[in-house]
Amino acid sequence: MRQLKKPTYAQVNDDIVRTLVETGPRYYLALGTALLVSIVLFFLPWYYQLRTGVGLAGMNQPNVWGSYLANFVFWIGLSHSGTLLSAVLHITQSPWRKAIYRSAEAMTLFALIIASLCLFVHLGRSWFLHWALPYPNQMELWPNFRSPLLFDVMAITAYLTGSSVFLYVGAIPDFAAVRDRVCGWRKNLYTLLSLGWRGTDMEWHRLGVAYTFLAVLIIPLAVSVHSVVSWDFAMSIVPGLHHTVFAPYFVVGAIYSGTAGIVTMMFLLRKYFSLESYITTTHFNNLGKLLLLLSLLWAYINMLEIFTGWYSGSSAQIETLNYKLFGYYAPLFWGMVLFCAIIPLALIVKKVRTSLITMLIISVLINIGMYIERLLILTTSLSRKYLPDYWGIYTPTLVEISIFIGSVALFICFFLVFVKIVPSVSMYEVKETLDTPDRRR
Amino acid sequence: MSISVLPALDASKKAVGIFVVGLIAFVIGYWVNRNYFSDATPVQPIEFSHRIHAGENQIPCMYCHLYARSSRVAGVPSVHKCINCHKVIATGRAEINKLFNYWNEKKPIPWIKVHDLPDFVYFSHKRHVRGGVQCQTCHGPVEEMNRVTRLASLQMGWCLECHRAKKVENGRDCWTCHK
Amino acid sequence: MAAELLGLFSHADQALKAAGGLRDTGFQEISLMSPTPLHGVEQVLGRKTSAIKRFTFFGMLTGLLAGFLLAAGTATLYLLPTGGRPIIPIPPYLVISYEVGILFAVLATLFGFLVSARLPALRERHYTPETHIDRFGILVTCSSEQDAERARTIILAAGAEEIRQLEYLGKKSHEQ
Amino acid sequence: MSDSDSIKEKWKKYRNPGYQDKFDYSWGMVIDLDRCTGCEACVTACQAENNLPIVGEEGFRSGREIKWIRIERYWDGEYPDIKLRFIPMLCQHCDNAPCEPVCPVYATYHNQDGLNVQVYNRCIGTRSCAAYCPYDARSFNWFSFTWDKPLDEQLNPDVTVREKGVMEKCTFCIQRIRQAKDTAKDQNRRVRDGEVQPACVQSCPTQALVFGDRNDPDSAVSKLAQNPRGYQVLKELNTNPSIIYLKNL
Amino acid sequence: MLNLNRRDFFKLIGAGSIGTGAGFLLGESMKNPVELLIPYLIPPEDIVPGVATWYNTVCNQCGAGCGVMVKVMEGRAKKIEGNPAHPVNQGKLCPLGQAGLQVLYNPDRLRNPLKRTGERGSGKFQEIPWEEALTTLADRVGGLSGPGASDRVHLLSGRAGGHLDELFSRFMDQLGSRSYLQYEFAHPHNLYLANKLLFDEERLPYYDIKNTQYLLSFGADYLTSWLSPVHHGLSYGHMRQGRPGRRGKFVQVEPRLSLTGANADEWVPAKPGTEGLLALGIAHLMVRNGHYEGDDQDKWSRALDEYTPERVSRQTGVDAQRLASIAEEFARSRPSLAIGGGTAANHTNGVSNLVAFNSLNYLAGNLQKPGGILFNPPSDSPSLLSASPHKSQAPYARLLALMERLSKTKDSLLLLHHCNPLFNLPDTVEIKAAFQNAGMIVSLTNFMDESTMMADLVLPTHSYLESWGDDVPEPGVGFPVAAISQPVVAPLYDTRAAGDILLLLADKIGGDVRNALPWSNMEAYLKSAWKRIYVEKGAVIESSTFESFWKAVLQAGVWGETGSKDAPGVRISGKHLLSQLAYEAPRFAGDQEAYPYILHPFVSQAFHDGRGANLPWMQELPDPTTSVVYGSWVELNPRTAMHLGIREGDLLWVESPTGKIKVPAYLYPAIMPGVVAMPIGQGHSAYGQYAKGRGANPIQILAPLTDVKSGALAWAATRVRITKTGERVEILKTDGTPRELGRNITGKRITMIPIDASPGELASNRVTGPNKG
Repeated sequence: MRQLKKPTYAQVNDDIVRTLVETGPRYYLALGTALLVSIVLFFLPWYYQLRTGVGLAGMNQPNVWGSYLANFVFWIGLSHSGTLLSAVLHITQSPWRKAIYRSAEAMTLFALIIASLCLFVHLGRSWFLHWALPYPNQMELWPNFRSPLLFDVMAITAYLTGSSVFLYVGAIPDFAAVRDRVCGWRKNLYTLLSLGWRGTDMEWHRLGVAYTFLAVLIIPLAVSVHSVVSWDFAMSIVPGLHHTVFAPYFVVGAIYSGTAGIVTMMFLLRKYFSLESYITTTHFNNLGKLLLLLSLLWAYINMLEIFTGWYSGSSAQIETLNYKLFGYYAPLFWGMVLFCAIIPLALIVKKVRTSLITMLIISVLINIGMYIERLLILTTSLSRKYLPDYWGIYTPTLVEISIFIGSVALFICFFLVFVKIVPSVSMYEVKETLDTPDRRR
Repeated sequence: MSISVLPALDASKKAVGIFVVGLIAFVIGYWVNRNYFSDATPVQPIEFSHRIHAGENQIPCMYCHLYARSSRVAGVPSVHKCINCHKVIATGRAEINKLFNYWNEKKPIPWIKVHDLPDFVYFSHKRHVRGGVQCQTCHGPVEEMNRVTRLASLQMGWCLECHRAKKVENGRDCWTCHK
Repeated sequence: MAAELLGLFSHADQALKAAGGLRDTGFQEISLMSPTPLHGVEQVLGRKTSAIKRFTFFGMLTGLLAGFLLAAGTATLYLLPTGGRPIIPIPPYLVISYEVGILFAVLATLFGFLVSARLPALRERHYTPETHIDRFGILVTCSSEQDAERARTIILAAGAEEIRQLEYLGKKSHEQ
Repeated sequence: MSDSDSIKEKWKKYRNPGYQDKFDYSWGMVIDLDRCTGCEACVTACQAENNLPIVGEEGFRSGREIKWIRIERYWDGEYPDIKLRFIPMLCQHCDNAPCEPVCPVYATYHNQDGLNVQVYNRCIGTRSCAAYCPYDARSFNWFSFTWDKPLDEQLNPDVTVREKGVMEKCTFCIQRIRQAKDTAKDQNRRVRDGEVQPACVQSCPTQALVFGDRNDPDSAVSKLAQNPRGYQVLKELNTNPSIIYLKNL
Repeated sequence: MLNLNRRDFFKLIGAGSIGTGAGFLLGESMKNPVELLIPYLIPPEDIVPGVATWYNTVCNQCGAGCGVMVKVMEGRAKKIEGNPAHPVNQGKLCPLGQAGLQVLYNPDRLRNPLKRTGERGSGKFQEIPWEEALTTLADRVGGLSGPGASDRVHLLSGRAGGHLDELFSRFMDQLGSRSYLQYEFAHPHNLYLANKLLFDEERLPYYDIKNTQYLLSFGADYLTSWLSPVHHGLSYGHMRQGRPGRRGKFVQVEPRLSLTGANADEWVPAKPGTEGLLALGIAHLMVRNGHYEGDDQDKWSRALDEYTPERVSRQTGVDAQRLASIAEEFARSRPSLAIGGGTAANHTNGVSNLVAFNSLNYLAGNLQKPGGILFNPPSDSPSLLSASPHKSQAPYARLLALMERLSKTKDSLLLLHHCNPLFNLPDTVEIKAAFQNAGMIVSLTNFMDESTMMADLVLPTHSYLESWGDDVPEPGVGFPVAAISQPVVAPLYDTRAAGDILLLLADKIGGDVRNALPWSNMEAYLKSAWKRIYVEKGAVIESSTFESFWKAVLQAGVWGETGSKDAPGVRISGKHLLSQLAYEAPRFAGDQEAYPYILHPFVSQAFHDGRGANLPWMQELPDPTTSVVYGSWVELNPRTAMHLGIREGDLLWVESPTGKIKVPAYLYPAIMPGVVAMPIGQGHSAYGQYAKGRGANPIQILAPLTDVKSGALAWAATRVRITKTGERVEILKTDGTPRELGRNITGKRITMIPIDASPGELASNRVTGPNKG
């Protein structure tokens, strides 16, 4: 990789505004296909399911939760690392986050939106979902705040607002920079978005303080969101789900799958928006180290969960363990262990961490493994509960697979629109890493 | 040059204006439908006037609606009961002829329901009549109505309010009113 | 008559030197516009700390209280006992109040930031696009003609590439 | 909960677990496994009484049968000394039911009759109650089922026909309980023991199922509950079910 | 704001109109659909809308004759419950009884008379009015009546109890034909004959399971299909837990564990057909150990000495030690009861087996004792007695004779009433020939079943909930009982009750037939019959006039002479026993090598003998022992299956000497290795959408062997061969893993404190009821 000449300030502005304004035919092609795929594979099957009933999915009596809930947990997982990564690294002042944190935060926001969409698809009668929101109504009925699902509702609204505020506040200076370079409807849009930001020292100082406070608030919020999502399962007395280790297990899983998601996105962003000079191999190197750390942590907690199950010795726990390790879903389980625990060990080698293609492959495999993990948590536990005569097998149907693929396409749609509306790399942060114009260090 | 948010707002002022007009129109349209096209007073196949029967002639409610004290449904009088009186009283009127047409063709009169609760609601006239609730509380002053109209909303909140006011035992338990 | 001077520099430390000079000679309304947040500008211009942390703190407090009240209050409006547990169980409602607490804190921080940074700017204020690309600008208001002359000399001494004389826009144009 | 109580009293009342300490009636059932022959008369009686849909061959293939009470069979031993044990499994109306706190919209809660009540038109179909129930006593309407033409004449008007997306379970034939309380109220007396019987209890040929009010000590259910053969299924989960099984000797 | 240009103005107008329109539509969409309130024309006096009325009638789904009450709201039957006043079922009911409403409201019910248009068996029919149907039938029947009519006019009915049976026989007598037969697959011919041979009482005694202490049942599946399942259910419940401190023991001897066997304390798998030998072995041990003190002790020991335990255990496969313990316990615990039925009574040696079982009862002294066998005292009103249909029930041999006469004589006429011989009889060549070239076949039925497909004229009948009739329960309840079935709802379609059809026919034929059957409809006929009973039993009945008596019986749904319960019992002597005592080995169709397995068909709980297959609730009722729904299966011992390389769901050819069917395999853990079991009931080729083309019918491949003595079909005497077809199909089951895996679900492992334990200890283990847990 030849070392690129460090861009000057002016070049930074030009590059990023160019990614914003010029939209080549390839972009429209990508956006068109993504939109088409998401409509055909997500909204049409969903509408069909709304008319005929959730029975289209493969769920049956004992395992009443299927891949829709796995989608929900997977997308919530993907949404975590964006904010966590940018918030944690902002507090630790690490320089290499500056180029990637904006798109990571955007990934958080859109993954959250897709997650709540998947929740709507999961519900049996989603047209009454508004009953789960605390609004005064003539029936004098309120949602049941004792339920972990209501923790979900509150946590996700808090996290949605939190991460969108965090993204917006960080992007105000960039909106101002773009405001001066564009015209027409974009000018009005960016003037409104930048709230008349002038870049005076007083504004910078206030921004710095506010941004740090938000970062400090977002981190516990993100951890609480995913432990609340794990409490949907851990609060039950189903033998496979009723473990106290579920909250940290889900949070680690979330960060792990989110970081892998970031690596994938970095690669695509770098390749198709020619941001080679901003997203450099050091980013991939550091992310690789982070992935290695998380994969070891995840493997440890997984082993921990199995160990506590085995140690309890109760017939229900042992049966769920056997079923998970050697039962109907065993190949999926061992595939997951291979993808999420064994392959990432290759990240120890620096050459692997810095070669982009292998990082992409490893991150995609990790995300596949994590999706399987979410699916297994549901199926291996729900299909074998306390009464052996009522055990059953769950296999996803075509409708569920198409809805998952549709949700990925929808995510790509959101992201493509984001890249054209909000500058995907934060200009003022990148400028900080460069030396001031023609000052020779 | 100088910078402020206002010029950008001006551009969108026109769009916001149009939206507000649309909103106001929406509210007006809804209000017009509710008040002038409401289904609270449907036109019945025979212009039966409660005011004449229950108001002036003081016929008690239970005379026609027999089962109000003994069953869930209050029951609507059979055609035979109408014929009993109208064989003799006021036989010439147009409406009474319509009644006799139905009777001669042996077809029941297809009355249109004014107070109709959804199917999942368990409402027992017996419990309310024996509980001392007057017919007028829910059906309104029927003895003054030429054409029966629905005054009460018959919504859940309205029922709950009365149950709380009257301190009905288990009044707020879901299965008291749901099936 | 009052006037505003805008000095553009190509380097951050030149702008800082100019700002220090102006500050020492008694100018009050100085603001330094830069494409990136500059460290050390507070000591030079002596800003007081922001009020944002009070917003966040009170936001968190009200949020915690509102969350608990929301959960406990609605449970008592329509008494539906579930699972043999009390109508107002503490553990679930703590989680709700925690979530609502953070939600209110985030919103309060945003509101605090907008208030303390005087955004959204409704009044016209001087601005040049270059300070968002690679130039550093010093904007100073001078009440009289000789003040303007004195400021001009200090800015030029610090090595400004360009100076513009702008007409005066509003009374308290660039307060803290 | 008259609003005359002071705030302090209210707070104390709201904070006591098992909020309704005194149930009007605490309906419970005793199932004598020594009498139960597994003939499934209760299953058909329940299906006839509560408008359970005909799920069709496809429904069974995808494991979506809707049964409020089912007979579970457990083999014991190998040929030739083998034994087949039957156990009727239905909603146990647990006193601390795991399915009630998890419903986000109060579609299921514990009413003053000690019953775990499922309100069909409040349910939004998250199905978490079915996931949480250790007895798998809940069935979900995956589709809106239809009845071929004259078969719908048989539908019981006292029980709603559920649409798709709604969870349903055994309600101890609450429409019969309401009917009995209605007549009892007319004669202003309490419901006598044995006056209200769910469809399964009324139809069980060997009288293995006994239903009654556990609050009144001399009801058949309370007496049978003292039987030393009595046990509760999955008692170690502390759901405190109101159905007591008598062991098959 | 006011600087509007033309475009903005139009935009405003557009927004305004769209807004009002949307508001209007929202209001419109929130309106409830218009519903009509239809009053009665003339209010019927007994119907209060919203309040249910209960009518008593008799269940006709099987032969037991339980009394039911039907909840009717606004003229629609809503629920069937047992009639608490009826002594047979005392308010209880079996699943088939509960599903009675689906017979009434079945979508596939025939609605008006049909005439065949295509050639016979094609199933093409054309609707004709009642008038035309009755006149054609009346002319045909009229022409055939007179001398020698018994070869030309035949009436084959399913079980028709009470005075309907009397009406049938009167009608046929008028036509001069004696060929009136009833055929029911599960009718216990052998049991009647055994009782006649031993106690010269050709009726079923009352098996008092309720008060017995030790019940030894040879193959009698008395909780699902044998005689009166609901009554036996009640007795079984009482035997187990009805008497504080005493719990009856129950041992079941059968090659395949049935639902009844599953509830036994001991399951004794004996080789099929050798149950009689087992009973004689037990008798031998009882007599040898001196448990029989009767005076002819030596005669008995001589008669029984050849049945030594070694020989018996070798031939039956039951080890001698177990044989001894059963004999010991059967003799010692008083009162004990031995019953036989199911496959044990339907081998070629069925009657001799039953004789052996009754010899056990005799030796243990159970005759005419509570807890043993009680013969009901005969009712002194002859018309009640005449109502028992057994005398017209035809064993298989007489049926074959009818089939031959049917196909031999030219333009013969077969009247079918609720009977489906093509399904319930093995399809041997005689039956097919009979149905092919019979002159005319007329079917009085509710549904288009296999035999009705071959009919030339189909007359749709009322279901049993819409028609009049009465019924005397066959095994009775210790005293004579009769119940009246009355219509509970107005008839749904333009159908007629079977009795009415015959009376209308009689009227149309005219002449002496008309004045022999002068009644206008079944109700009038029934009233006249019951008037005779009222006159005979005048002394006992309180109600003054016949009308009030009739109304009282309709109200109660049942009437019985309770007084005669303690009348002197019938004198039963065992004198014939010794002469009849003999064991002959069972014969099986098909030799051992070519057909290695013995087919063990069993009458299933939900379909009885196939009549319940068109009821959706019954198709959806999981089979009690295998939990299979919507299909049939063949049960194999897991070890033999593994040995043959068969897994669950493999489609197999089950081939007997006379035919073969394709059925999926089911590994049943509780069946003898040499035996293969199949449920009866599925495998219809035409019986409505729920039953058509589902599963296979084992009766088809049964060899037409008959019992040596009684001539009844020996449906347990067929050997079969199993071959794999290579295809696989998924058996629909509702069970996951039917093993408890140590989770104490059925309470096996709770520590049971004996009743007389010290109160303190008892308290700790007692499970307190109220919610304090």
